[in-house]
Amino acid sequence: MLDKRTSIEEAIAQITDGASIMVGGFGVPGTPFLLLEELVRQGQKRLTIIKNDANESGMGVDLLVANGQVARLVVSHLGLNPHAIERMNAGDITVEFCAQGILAERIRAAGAGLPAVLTDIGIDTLLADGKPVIEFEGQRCLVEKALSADFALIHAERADPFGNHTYAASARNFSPLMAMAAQTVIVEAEQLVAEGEIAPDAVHTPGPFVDAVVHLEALTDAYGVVRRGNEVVNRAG
Amino acid sequence: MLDKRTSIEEAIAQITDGASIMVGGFGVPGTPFLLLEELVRQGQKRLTIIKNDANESGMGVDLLVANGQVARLVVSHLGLNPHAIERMNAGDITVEFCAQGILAERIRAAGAGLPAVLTDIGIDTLLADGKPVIEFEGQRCLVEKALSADFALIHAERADPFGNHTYAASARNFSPLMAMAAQTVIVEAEQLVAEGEIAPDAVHTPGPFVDAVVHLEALTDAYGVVRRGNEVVNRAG
Amino acid sequence: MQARERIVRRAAREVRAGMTVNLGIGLPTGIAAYLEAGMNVCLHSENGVAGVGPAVATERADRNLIDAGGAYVSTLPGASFFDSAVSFALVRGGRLDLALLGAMQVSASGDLANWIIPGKFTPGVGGGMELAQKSRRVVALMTHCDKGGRPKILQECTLPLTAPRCVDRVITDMAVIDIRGGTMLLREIAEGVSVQEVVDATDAPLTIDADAISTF
Amino acid sequence: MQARERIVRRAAREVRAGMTVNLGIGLPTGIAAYLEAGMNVCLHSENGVAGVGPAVATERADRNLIDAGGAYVSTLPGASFFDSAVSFALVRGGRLDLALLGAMQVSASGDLANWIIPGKFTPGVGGGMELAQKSRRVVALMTHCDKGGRPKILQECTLPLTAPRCVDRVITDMAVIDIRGGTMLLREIAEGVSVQEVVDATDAPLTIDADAISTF
Repeated sequence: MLDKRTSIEEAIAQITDGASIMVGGFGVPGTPFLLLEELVRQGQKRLTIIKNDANESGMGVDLLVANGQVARLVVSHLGLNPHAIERMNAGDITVEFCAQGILAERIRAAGAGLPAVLTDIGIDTLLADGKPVIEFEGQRCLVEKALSADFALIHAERADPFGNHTYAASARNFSPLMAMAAQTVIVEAEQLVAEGEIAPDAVHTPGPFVDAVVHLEALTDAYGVVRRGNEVVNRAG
Repeated sequence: MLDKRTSIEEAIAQITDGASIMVGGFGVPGTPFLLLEELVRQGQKRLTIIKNDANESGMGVDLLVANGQVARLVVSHLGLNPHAIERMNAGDITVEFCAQGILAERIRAAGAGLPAVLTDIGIDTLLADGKPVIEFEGQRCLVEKALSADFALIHAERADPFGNHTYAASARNFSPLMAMAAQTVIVEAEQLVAEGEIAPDAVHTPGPFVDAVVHLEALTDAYGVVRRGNEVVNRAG
Repeated sequence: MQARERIVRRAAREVRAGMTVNLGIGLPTGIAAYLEAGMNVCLHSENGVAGVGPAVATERADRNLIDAGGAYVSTLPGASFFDSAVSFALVRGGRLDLALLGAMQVSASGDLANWIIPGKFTPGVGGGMELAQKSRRVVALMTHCDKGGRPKILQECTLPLTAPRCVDRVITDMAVIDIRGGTMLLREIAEGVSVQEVVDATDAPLTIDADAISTF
Repeated sequence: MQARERIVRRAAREVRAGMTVNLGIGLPTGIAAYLEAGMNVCLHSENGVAGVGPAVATERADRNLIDAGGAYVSTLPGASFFDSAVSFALVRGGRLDLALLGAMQVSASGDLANWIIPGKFTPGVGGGMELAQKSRRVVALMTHCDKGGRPKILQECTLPLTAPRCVDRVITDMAVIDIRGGTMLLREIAEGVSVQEVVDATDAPLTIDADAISTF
């Protein structure tokens, strides 16, 4: 199969100003911190970031926010990140909130080539503002539009050069959906293994969805850090 | 976790006349032949069967058709089963054809609690007859209704008593979708393993979706038979 | 006993063997500690875990395994991991038997407000709407009154709703109240609390059958 | 050379290294045998396999591993299995670079008919519509004329369509024809066939640049 291994610099250099980027992860697990740090280093601007949350203040997506690279966030919540809430309230970034499972379905719909899905989740709430409502078989439904992106940044536990990969535990979350929904899918992998080492039955995201595989030589503290009040504990590696 | 082990008789006895039943499998792999044979034995009538195909003549779903138990089939094709086509043409059964991937999405939508999805697949073809068309963001779309069922009959390679299970190779096909979309989900398993033996990362369908686990003591020839012209070869076991 | 502990202890009794249950972020998370040991319960976490086990100290934690509240957790035998679409399919598809959710306000008809205080608390709803709208049974947990002593059970919620008509039962530090067809039924009162005190602290009509009220 | 072999040999040259490709049921399945050995191609089968390898004799087959046509197959290193929703997400989401599909009729504007002959052949469409509508490139394979010698490339299809305006190229036993913006462009003719014979056997206008036509 095609060898998609790429350097982290080249992978991220494909991203242009104004791009929309899906970022895997729910809190720390699954967040591709090193891809995000390279994006901070390269400095692309006016980005739209689609992620469940904006990480905690001072890490992951928040580094992009702090660096003024983010124009817009699409998230289910910012509960872990008072800094992002501050920036939102100051009008520095715009934030679109989605119900978490509907965010997942909108991303999945894009990956599945469906223009939209119908749902009654959030109908008649603030989150339905501006969304089309139709009647379907006697039930009022929101029409939730597919959410695609130019790029997806994904963290894998293991990947092969073709892009087949697996996720560890709760690090899976939005990643398999995003890996189907973006134009260009960049996967960072803790372990790079030969083709065939991931049993076909064990693959979480199949190689054909992936465009670039970046092997991480080592993890940084971010992958194992969870802040609890003033306590910072390193669980990386 | 809850122990959902059940005898095959009890599991199938839950099915009543007139029930709608999803049946996993694409051709032979994934078809729960023993659950179907028990259903033939018990003889429930006026069934709606939802499956990718109706198996080959003389096996699986076709035994139900031959036994006069099927009122309606929802399938993507009957290409393997001239007997079912004959019965359809004779008016003995009604058949609803769906594009294969849209059949998958309709089933998945039911499992995901979505009333419908929008798609342009099959628009302006015979398969769109009678389906609502709406305009969404300048694109004409079919509204494809979620397809649920009273029961799903699923074949697993391995299952634990809680219902976590895995599929083998191309036997996966529609099963994970159906196992989410039916009111009552009955899984027959080649191997019954203790809880925890299937690693949480390796589970294909999580236990909470499953209602009954039937351990198969042995497979029958059907599981390994593929007819090629006059050649019949046993690959079971 | 502290108000929170009283609520959580009582709420733990809502969980029955065989159920698949989601414990919402905040107050409900504490329920896990009060469940009967070895009870056959499958705890669901919306970040993609079924079979959540006890919390784990940071130094022994698996960095990839947290619950939706961000706490390091373990798994029980029979656990599974899945993606966010499957996780909410489980909720919206009706496979979640019970959600125990923190509340800010609950109305007489079972409306739930628990996600936003416009202008003050605007973190986004996370998975709260799906849990409130689609769990087979929703039990809301909160202190009966706010810090200023004002009732949080109201004829109509004043905060934006998470979901209308979704709450089946409210458990507070003062009472257990069922909601059926738009009516609030006082079922239990906390030890040391009188029916009249509950009535006074509630800004919605309560149906009261004094003989049927037990104490918790 | 038989017509079928001629078509399949030529069609194999459509497959390029690095592509993800679906070989439709019937005629196109035969292409696999003509692909360059060791070529980096990922063959997709809509029953949930990427990385399909050579067909396997029944006696050595894995009973759980077939392709969408029902043939026992093997997998190559780097293969993956997935469910039918993911399989068609791959197709509809634009990850399938090329589909080689059998055809009954193709129209001048690229309409494809390959699934039903009303009253005669009504097996259902399977995955054909998605493959035709959403693959990045669709190459239709068929004999140039039917058994009665009647053209199958038509101004308009007479059979019900699988998908309108989806075919990029038609490969027959007589010719290779590209379809661009509603125009049919004759690109190649089979060895021993004249341009005039192709024109006579085609019931749609062909744009012909005689100097640019090669032989296959």
